[in-house]
Amino acid sequence: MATMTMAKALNAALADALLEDDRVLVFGEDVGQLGGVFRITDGLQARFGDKRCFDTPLAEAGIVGFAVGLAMSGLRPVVEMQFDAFAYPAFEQIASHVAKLRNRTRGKLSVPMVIRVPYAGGIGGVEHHCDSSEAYYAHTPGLKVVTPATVSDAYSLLREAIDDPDPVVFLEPKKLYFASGEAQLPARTEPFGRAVVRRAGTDATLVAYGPAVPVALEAAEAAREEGWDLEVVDVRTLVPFDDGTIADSVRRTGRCVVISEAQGFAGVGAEIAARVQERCFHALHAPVLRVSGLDIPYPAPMLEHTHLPSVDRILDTVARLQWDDQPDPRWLTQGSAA
Amino acid sequence: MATMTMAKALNAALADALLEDDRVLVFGEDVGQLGGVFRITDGLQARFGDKRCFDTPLAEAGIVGFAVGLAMSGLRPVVEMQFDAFAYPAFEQIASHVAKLRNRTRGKLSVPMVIRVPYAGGIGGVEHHCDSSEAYYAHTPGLKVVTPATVSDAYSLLREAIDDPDPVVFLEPKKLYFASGEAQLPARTEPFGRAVVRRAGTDATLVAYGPAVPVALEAAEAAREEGWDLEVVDVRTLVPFDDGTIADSVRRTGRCVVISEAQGFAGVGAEIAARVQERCFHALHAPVLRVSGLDIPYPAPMLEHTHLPSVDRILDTVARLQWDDQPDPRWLTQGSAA
Amino acid sequence: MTTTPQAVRRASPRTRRPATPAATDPAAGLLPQTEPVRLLDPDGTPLPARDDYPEPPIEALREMYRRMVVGRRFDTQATALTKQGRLAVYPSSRGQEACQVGAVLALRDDDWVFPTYRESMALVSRGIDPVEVLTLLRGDWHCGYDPAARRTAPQCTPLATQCVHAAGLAYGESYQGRDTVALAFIGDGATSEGDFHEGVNFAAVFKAPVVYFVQNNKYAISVPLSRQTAAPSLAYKGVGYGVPSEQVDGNDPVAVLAVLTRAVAHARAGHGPYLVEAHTYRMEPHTNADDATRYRDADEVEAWRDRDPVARLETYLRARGALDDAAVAEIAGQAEAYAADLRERMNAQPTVDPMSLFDHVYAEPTPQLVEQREQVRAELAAAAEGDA
Amino acid sequence: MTTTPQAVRRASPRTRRPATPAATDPAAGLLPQTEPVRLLDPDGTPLPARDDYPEPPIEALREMYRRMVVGRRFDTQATALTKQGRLAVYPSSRGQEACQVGAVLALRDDDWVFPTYRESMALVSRGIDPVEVLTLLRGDWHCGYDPAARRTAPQCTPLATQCVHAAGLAYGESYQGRDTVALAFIGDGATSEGDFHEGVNFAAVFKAPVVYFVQNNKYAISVPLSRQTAAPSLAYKGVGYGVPSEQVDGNDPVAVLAVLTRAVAHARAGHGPYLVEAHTYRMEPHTNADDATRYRDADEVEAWRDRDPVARLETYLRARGALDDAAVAEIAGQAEAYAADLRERMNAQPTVDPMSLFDHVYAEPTPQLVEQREQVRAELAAAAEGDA
Ligand SMILES: Cc1ncc(C[n+]2csc(CCOP(=O)(O)OP(=O)(O)O)c2C)c(N)n1
Ligand SMILES: Cc1ncc(C[n+]2csc(CCOP(=O)(O)OP(=O)(O)O)c2C)c(N)n1
Ligand SMILES: [Mg+2]
Ligand SMILES: [Mg+2]
Repeated sequence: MATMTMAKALNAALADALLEDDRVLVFGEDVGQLGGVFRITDGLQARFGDKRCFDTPLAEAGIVGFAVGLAMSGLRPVVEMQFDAFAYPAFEQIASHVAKLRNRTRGKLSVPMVIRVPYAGGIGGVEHHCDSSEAYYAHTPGLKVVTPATVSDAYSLLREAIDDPDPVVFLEPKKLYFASGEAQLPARTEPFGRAVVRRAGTDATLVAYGPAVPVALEAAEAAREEGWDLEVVDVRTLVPFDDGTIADSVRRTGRCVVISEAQGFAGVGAEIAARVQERCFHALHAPVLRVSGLDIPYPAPMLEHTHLPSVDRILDTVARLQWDDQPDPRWLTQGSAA
Repeated sequence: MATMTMAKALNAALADALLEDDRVLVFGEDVGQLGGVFRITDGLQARFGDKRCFDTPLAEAGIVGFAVGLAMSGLRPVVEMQFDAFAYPAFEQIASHVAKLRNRTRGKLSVPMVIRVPYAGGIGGVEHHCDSSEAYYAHTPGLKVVTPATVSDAYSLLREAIDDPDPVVFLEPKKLYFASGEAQLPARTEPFGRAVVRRAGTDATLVAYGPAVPVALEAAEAAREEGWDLEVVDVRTLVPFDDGTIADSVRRTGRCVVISEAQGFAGVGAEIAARVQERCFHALHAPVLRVSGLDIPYPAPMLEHTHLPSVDRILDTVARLQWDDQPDPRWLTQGSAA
Repeated sequence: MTTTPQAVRRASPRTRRPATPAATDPAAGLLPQTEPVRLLDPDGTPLPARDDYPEPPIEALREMYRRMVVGRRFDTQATALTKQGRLAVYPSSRGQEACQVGAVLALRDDDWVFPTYRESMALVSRGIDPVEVLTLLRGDWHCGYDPAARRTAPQCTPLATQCVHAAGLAYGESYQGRDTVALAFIGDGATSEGDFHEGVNFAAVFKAPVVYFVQNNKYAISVPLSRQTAAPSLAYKGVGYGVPSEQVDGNDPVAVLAVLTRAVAHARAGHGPYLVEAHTYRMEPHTNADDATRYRDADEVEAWRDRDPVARLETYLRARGALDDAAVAEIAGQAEAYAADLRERMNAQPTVDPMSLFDHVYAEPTPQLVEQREQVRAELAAAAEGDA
Repeated sequence: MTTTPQAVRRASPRTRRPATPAATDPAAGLLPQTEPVRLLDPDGTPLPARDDYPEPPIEALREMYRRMVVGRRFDTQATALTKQGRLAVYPSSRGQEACQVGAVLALRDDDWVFPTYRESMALVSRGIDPVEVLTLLRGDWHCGYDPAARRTAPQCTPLATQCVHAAGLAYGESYQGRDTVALAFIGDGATSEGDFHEGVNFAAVFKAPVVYFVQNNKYAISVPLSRQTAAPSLAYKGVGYGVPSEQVDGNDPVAVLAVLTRAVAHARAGHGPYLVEAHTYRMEPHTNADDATRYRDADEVEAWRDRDPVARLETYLRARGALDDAAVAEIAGQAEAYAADLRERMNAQPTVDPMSLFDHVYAEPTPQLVEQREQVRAELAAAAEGDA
C-alpha cells in the first residue's frame, strides 16, 4: 500500500492502459504537453509519444465525434472534457451517437470509449467549472456512468471503463483529485456495477456517490454524537445501478437518505429515492429523504458552501427520519394546494 | 366552444401573441413559408411578414444563441426546434446561457424566450424524431418546463409562456398535435404552475404529463372494469412543480402511479415519485410505482408500442398497489445483492 | 472615457484587396474555381478537354450510367412503396443521380462512406441490399445493413454529425497503416451546423483522408440556399480550414466523377481532406411527407428537368458509341428486375422480435434492463394467452 | 458492383486554380490581405501611409496610449491581487493591450461588446468599474457590472458561444431601428468551436452589424495555433461566410485601431459583419494557475517583448510630438492612482448574502425554491445561534 492522490491513480490507470493496449488513444484539450489542466495526463505524451496522447482543436463535439470515428476504426479512445459544463457542446454527439450506435446497428458497430469529465464543485471554481452533470448522462440509455470516490476505485474503475465494450462517461470528482488515500496499484476493487458499503451501521443508510461520499462518511462520524449509527453506501456506478446492495442495506436499517451534490430536481438522487421506496417500502420507517445541491445554477465560489450538501444539512435530514415514530410535521402541513 | 386540433390552438396562440406584442418574433427551421414541418406556424409569415416569422440557417445552437441576443435587445423570441433530438446541438446554449443569464447578472439581464420542442413518440417516427427530452431541461435550474395535454392548455400555456419573464422550454407532444378537443379561444386555463385533476377518483392517483395524460385517462376508464376508481392528475408544468395538487390527491387516494413516456431512469417520473413518497409517506398503502418508457434508445416505429406506457402496463402496475394489503412479493424477493 | 475617434468611416472595403493576388497567395491553391467544373453541356455535348480534369475512362462512365439508371428506378420504387404504406417515409434523391453514383464510383470498396438519410441510392449503388437499406425507413430497425462489413456508416440523421465521424475514422485508418479514404456526404443546409465546421477542421488538422462532398441541392427542406449562407458558394468554406476545394456541376456525371476521383486521389495520397460542392437539384419534395409546392415554383423544377443527369450521360455515351438502343434496353431491364425484386421482398411483412429491444443497448443488458425484459416477456405472454 | 475507375489519380491539385483570378472573382472582396496590415514598424517607426487604412487622428492615438498604460497597470494589479489570494483566478491580457483598447476605441459607447474572460482590460478601458469587472474572478458573483447599462455582455466563458449572441443582439438592434454595432471578442482556439461558425454565419445571413475580432495570441491554454487550424490564417475563414475579413498586426496599435474602425464603419453602414484577426501574443501564462514553461520556450516569449505595443505607440507618439516626458509621467501617475484605488477597494472583504442565491434563478422563486430558501434560512439561523 502507498499513499497517493486520486489524480495520480487516474494517471497511472491511463498509463497502464496505454501500455497494455495498443488501441488506446488519449486525447482532448491540453492533455498533451501540458498534461491536462488537472495534470491527469501528465507525462503520458512524453512516455507514449504524441500519436498516443495528443491535443486536438478546441471543439468538444469534434473531440467526441472524432472518438466515434476512431472507435469505428477499431481504436479505443479515452477523451478528456476539460470541465463538466464544457462537455455540453458534445451533448448531441454523446446522446445521439455514442449512446446509440450499438443499438442502431444491432450490435454490428460498437463505439467503446471513455469520456472523462472532471465534475462537481467544492474547489472554489468560477461559473461553468463546477456543474454536476451526471443526470444528463445517466438518463441517456446506452451510456454507462461511473464516478469513483476513492483512490483505489479511481484506478480500478477507470481501467474497467477503458476495457468495457460500451461507452462510459467517467465522472471524476474534482475536489477529490488531490485528496490522498491508500492504494496498491494496479488496484482491482469491486467489479463494475457494484455498490459498496463504505461504513456499516444499523440505524439508517446514507446513499451517496462521487464527491458526496466523503461528506456522507463525515456526517456518519458526526452522527455518532447524536446517537445514530449510520451506514454509508457508495454507489460507484450510476449505470448500471446496484439495486441489491442498496436495498439490502435499507431493509436492514429501515431508513434512508440519498445524498448527491447536483441540483436535486430530476437528478440521480431522485432516481435512487424512487427505487429505494419501490423496493423497500415495507421496511421503511420514514420516507426516503434527499440531500442535494439547491435547485439553482452553481453559485459563485463565495457561496458554494451554502449550495453543497453539508454535514449539518445531512444531520438535519437524518433528524427528520421520524426516530420517535411520529410523522414529520413538515410533510403534513406543507404541500397542500395553495 | 369549437372543436379544433392542438396544432391549430398552438398556431392561434402564436398568431395572437404576434398580434398583441410587437416584440414577439417567431423563427427556426422551415417555420416561414412552409409553416413548419408540423404546420404549427402555418400562415404566420404571410400574415405578419418575414421579419416577424422567418427561417434561419440550419443550426440549432445558432437559433437559440441568436434568440439570446435578440432577447438581450428587448425582443421576445419564440423559436422552434424541429424535433426533440435536434435540440441537442443547442444544449450548451440552453444550459449555460438561456438558463443562467438572469442568475449570472443578478437579474440585470434576462432572456425571456420560448423554445418550442415537438417531443415524444407515438407517431411512428424514425430515430431521433421521438425522444422524450424533458428531463434534460427540468433538471436545469433557470428553465421553466411546460407540456400541455389538452387543446385549451396548448393555447393558454403557450400564451403564458410567451408572456413569462423567464425562459420556457415548451414541449409539445407530437402525437397530440392532430388530436381534436373542445376549446374556446382565447382560452385561459389554470395558471402556469398548477397541476390539474383531469379525472376524479378515490382508489389511486395516476400522475401524468404531456403525451401520457390521454393514456392515463384511458387506463382510468379501463380500470373501472377491474373495480378501481382512479384519479388522474395532469402535471402541466414540470417546472415550477405543483406539489400541492398532487400531494392532496395522493393523500386522499393513498396510492400513486407516475406515468411518463420517457425512459425512466433519472427522469421526471423519478422526481415525482420521490416527492410524493416524501410528502405522503404516511398516507401511502403501497410504494409509489412508475410506468415509463423502457431504459432503451427510442425504438424503431414497429416496436414503439412495446416501449411506450400502455393501458395494459398501467393496469398491471395499478394491480401491484397492494390492494389486499400484502406487500408486493416482487420487491421482497428481488433486488437482493447478487 | 467617452471619446471615440471620428476617423475613417467609409463604405465597404470590398475593393481594397488587389483582385489579382500574387501567385504566392496562400488562398490560391485552396479556393475553388470561380465556375463549377463542367465537362458536358447540359444537352450532353462534350466541352473542350481540360488538363486539370481529364475525362474518366469510358468503361467507368458506362458503369456509371448503368448504376444511375438502376438507382433512379430504385428511387422511384421506394417512393411507390411509401405511397403504399410500406415505408414510413422516403427522402428521394431523384435528380442527384450523378452525385449519388459518382461518389460511390470514385471510391474503392474498402473505402468508407458516411451517408445521410438522402443517400439510399448511393448505398444500393454500392451494392448494399436495397431491403437492408430501406429497413430504417420501413421502421423495423434503425439500420438494416452491417456497417462494418459494408464500410458504410449508418445513414445519419442528426445533420452534419457524420462529418466528425468521418474525420475520426479516416484518421484511425491511416493511424493503423491503412490507405482507406472516407467520403462524407452532406447537404447544403447542414453546412450551417457547427459539426460541419468541427469535422472539416479536425480532418484538416489531422490530415485525415476525407472527401467532404456537399450536394448543394438548393434546399434544406423548404429553406433555400440564400437563407443558409451569404458565401459566393459553399466550396469557399474550404480555405478557412486550409482545405483545397472545388465546385462542380452536380448534374454533369462526367465532371462529378472526374472531380471526385481527383479529390479521392488527393486524400489517398496523404494530402489531407478535400471539399467538393456539387450544384444539383432535388427534383422531388424533401420527403414524401413534404409539400414542395408551398415553397417553390413548378417553373423552377421544370428548368432543372432540362439538366437531367441520366439523359445527359446517355446522350454523351451514345455519341461516343459506348451505348446503343440494345444496351439501353438491357440496362432498363436490369433496373426493372431490380425494382421487381425489391417490390416483392418489401411486400413480405417483416417480423421484429420485441425482446430484441433489450439486446443491443449494451453489450450485456444491465440488471435494470433484465428486469424490464422480464416484465415485457410477462406482458407478451399474458397478451398471447388473452389472444388464445 | 466492384469496379472502380482507375482514372486520374494524381497528386495534390494545388496548382489548378489560376494564381491570378479574374477581377470578378467573388472571393476577391472577401479575403484578407496576404500580410497582416501594419502601419508602424515594431520599433515604432511609421510605415508609408496607405489609402486603404488611413491613420487614425492623433488625439485618438494619444487616448489609446493612455488607456493602454492604465490597462496594463490594471492587469498587473489584478495579477498581484491573485497572488495575494484576493482573486480566485485571473487571465492576463498583457501584450494584447493594442487589441483590448483598440476594440473599445473603435466603438461608440452605445455599441455592444461581447467579451470573453480575457477581456478584463477592455472592460475597464470601456469605463466599467474595475471592482465590478473583477467580481467574477473574486468569486462573489458571476458578473459584477450591469450588462444592459454598460452595453457589455457578461464575460463569456463557454468558448465561442458569444459569437451567436452578438449576431442576435446586433440584428435585434437594427431590427428596432438602432444603428448599434456589436463587437465580439474571440480567441484563436475558440474559432474551432461550432458556435463560431454558427455565429458568423447567422450574422452574415441576417446582415447583422457585428465585428468578430479574433485575438490570435497563438495559444489556447497550451495548444499552439498549429494544432488548431491548417488555414493560411484565421482571417481566411470569412470568405466561407461571405464576410469580408482582414488580418492585422495586433501589436501595432495604430493598425489595430485603423482596421477596427473600418470594420465598425462597414458594419454600421449596413454591409453586415466583418472579421478581423489580430496577430498578437499572450505574454503571461493562460491564467495565474497555468504553468506556461511546460509548453513554450522563454526565447519565444522574449522575442515578443521586442514588439511590445505600449512601447511601440509611445515611441511613435513621441516622434510625432504628441507625447513628452511630462505627459508620460502624468499618465503613469493616473495608472498608479487607478491601481492604488483598485487595490484598496479589493482589500475590503465583500459580503454576499446567501439568501440572494434564491433571488435570481427566476423572476419569482418557484415554490420549490421558496421551500429550499426557508430551509437555508433555518440553517443559517441555527448556525448563528450556535456561534452565539
Ligand atoms: C440537427 C438536425 N436538425 C434538424 C434536422 C431536421 N432536418 C432533416 S433534413 C433537414 C434539411 C437538410 O437539408 P440539407 O442539408 O440541404 O440536405 P437535403 O435534405 O437537401 O439533402 C432538416 C432540417 C436534423 N435531421 N438534424
Ligand atoms: C466550451 C469550452 N471548452 C473549454 C473551455 C476551457 N478553456 C477556457 S480558455 C481555453 C482556451 C481558449 O483559447 P483561445 O480561444 O485561444 O483564447 P485565449 O485564452 O488565448 O484568449 C479553454 C480550452 C471553455 N471555457 N469552454
Ligand atoms: Mg439540400
Ligand atoms: Mg489564444
